[in-house]
Amino acid sequence: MKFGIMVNEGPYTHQASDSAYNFVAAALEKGHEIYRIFFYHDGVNNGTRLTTPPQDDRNIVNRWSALAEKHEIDLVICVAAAQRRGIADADESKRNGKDADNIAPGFRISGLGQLLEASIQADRMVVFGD
Amino acid sequence: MKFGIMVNEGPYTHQASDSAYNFVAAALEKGHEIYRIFFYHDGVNNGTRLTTPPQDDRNIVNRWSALAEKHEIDLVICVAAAQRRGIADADESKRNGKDADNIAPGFRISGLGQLLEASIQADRMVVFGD
Amino acid sequence: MEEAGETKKIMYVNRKAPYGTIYALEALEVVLIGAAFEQDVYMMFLDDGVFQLKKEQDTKALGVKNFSPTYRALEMYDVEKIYVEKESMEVRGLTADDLIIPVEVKSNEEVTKMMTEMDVLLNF
Amino acid sequence: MEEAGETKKIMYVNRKAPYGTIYALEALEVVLIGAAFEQDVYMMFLDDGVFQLKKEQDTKALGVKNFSPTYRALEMYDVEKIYVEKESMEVRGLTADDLIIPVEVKSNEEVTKMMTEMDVLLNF
Amino acid sequence: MLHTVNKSPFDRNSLERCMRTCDKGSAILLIEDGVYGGIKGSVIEDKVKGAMKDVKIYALEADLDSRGIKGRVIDGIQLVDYNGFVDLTVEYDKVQSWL
Amino acid sequence: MLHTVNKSPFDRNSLERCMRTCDKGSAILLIEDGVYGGIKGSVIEDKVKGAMKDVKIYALEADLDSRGIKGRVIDGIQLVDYNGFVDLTVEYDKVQSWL
Repeated sequence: MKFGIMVNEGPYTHQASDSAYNFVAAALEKGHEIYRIFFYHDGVNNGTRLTTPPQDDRNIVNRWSALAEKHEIDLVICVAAAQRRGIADADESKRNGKDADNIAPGFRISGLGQLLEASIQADRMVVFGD
Repeated sequence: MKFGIMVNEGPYTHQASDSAYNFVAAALEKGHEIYRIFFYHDGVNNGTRLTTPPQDDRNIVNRWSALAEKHEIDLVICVAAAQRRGIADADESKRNGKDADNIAPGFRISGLGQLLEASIQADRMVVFGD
Repeated sequence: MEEAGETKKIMYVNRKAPYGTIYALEALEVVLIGAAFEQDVYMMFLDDGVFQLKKEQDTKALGVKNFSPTYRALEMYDVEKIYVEKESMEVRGLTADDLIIPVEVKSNEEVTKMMTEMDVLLNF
Repeated sequence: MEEAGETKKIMYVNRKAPYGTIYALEALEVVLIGAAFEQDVYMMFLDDGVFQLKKEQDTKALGVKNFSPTYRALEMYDVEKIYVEKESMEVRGLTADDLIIPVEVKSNEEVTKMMTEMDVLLNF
Repeated sequence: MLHTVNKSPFDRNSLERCMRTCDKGSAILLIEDGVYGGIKGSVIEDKVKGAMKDVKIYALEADLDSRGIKGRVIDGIQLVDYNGFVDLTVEYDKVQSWL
Repeated sequence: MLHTVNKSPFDRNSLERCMRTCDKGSAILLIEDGVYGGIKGSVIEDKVKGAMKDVKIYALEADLDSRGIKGRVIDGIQLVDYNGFVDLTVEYDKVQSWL
């Protein structure tokens, strides 16, 4: 079955990101397809490569990046939500006159249309949030 | 009177940061002293210079930076909370092997002791959060 | 399993008050973008979500943007199926007259039934 | 107005459940660091905060760190004034026997009184 | 002491918790979504009126304005602006934020 | 349809709202802090038992474990792991997350 996932909260503060990750990992193991994971609201904060969690804790961002690479999952960060919260790739950084970017490997920034498309294309849409 | 302020949520998603700003601005106008503003939990996300809010919206990060400069306010971001969430200054970035930093002008990164010190030194501690 | 090109029934479920958090505003942004996809769209306001439609919002003193007039523009985007739960209004001391746009008022029972008829539920 | 060097009564007010959000863990980090400041420290667990002290937490399947053993270490940090509200436990079907450390159980009325006696309240 | 409540009483327990745990002579300030607790005609109105026998209740004007409910506030709740919020934190010896 | 509830019923309204708005034949899955809704001996136990006459209630094992309440779950609530969570989303035609 084809799943679309929406993640509405950032890493560590709310469990939403962990729940989404564990759900996605289980779905993949069962042979399902993840059509797209869309990061919205504070969820965009899952996609910064500048996190350095404590050694004995899980690395939420790296975990998403690794999953995306291994299973070729489309991790999409909403551009409007990202601009409000300071998540930028090289293009966005340049366009907005910033001197740095912070996007993590495996994530891409795109528009809200990607969420709608996932909702239409997927067999099941599952939302994780606060 | 001397105020200590704790801000526990990031910009835009929760109103906590706006409420804290409006409170602080009013306190300064009345001649009170702001001993320190301590950003904890997702509050650390107030201190990224990579935000680009819509033109017709307030710029929460710049607003803090401007207030700090004008009134010499100590804006402290908790280091442990910042590491989890990907807020880094040049030193932190280097120490953690990162290739970029994102801290905004007027903010500094320091330890939780700064929160305790503010609680002890201030006449009133006011907490804004979710 | 959807055929390509098929139209889905999508319900935006709004349960949060405006301004205290950004969910109401960012949900509205989804609805506006979503209009271009020509799906069968339903907006449902439940619980504190009904406060999103309260008349007379004035954000000057707060220093944030008043996005409530945008609800009036939904019609131009062909978003016309807008529902508010009766019980949610009653609990909060509101009636349909308090709302910035005309809506269809549904009982909790009707809301339940409508939800079961959707293809996708997006929660804010 | 405090004199330099004076000791303040500081209460950490914990009202949130563990793991669903990070507040419980990050509050604990404040308490541990705060111990070095040699203030008169009170930890109060109210509402869902009482779940922070539930015995038998096992986070293996969740893949996050189990920080509940740290509450047992509080004594070594001279954090010994630890209180749990009776009514909060009752509502949730808990008793003091369910908790990972010995605590003083206080009624809502006693909690109210204690709060008024503090100099600073830090809320998590 | 001054208590602040920033959550809607229809979604969260914080206003009821606050009203149960504030001593006579203290004050409650409703801010952010907490101002919905001050709305007339709601299911919580009677509890709020009951609490007002023992404590003063204030509500932040900017938060009432933005939510379109300034004209609907329960009689006896006093409106304050941010200056008034600051004054309350000075008048009372400490602040408890019911987050 | 499948309903998920991720909030403590002692803090938020989402479990009660969900139980009021789920049709016969649907299922509720308690996740994250939502699993506290499945605890025995709480003030909400009777309401949960009442809902179980019409809908199946599940709880996510990892969330019960981490909170130390797996041994305290109301009889009749079925435990599932993340695989079971995925299976439920397949079995039911759509998911409503009561955020």
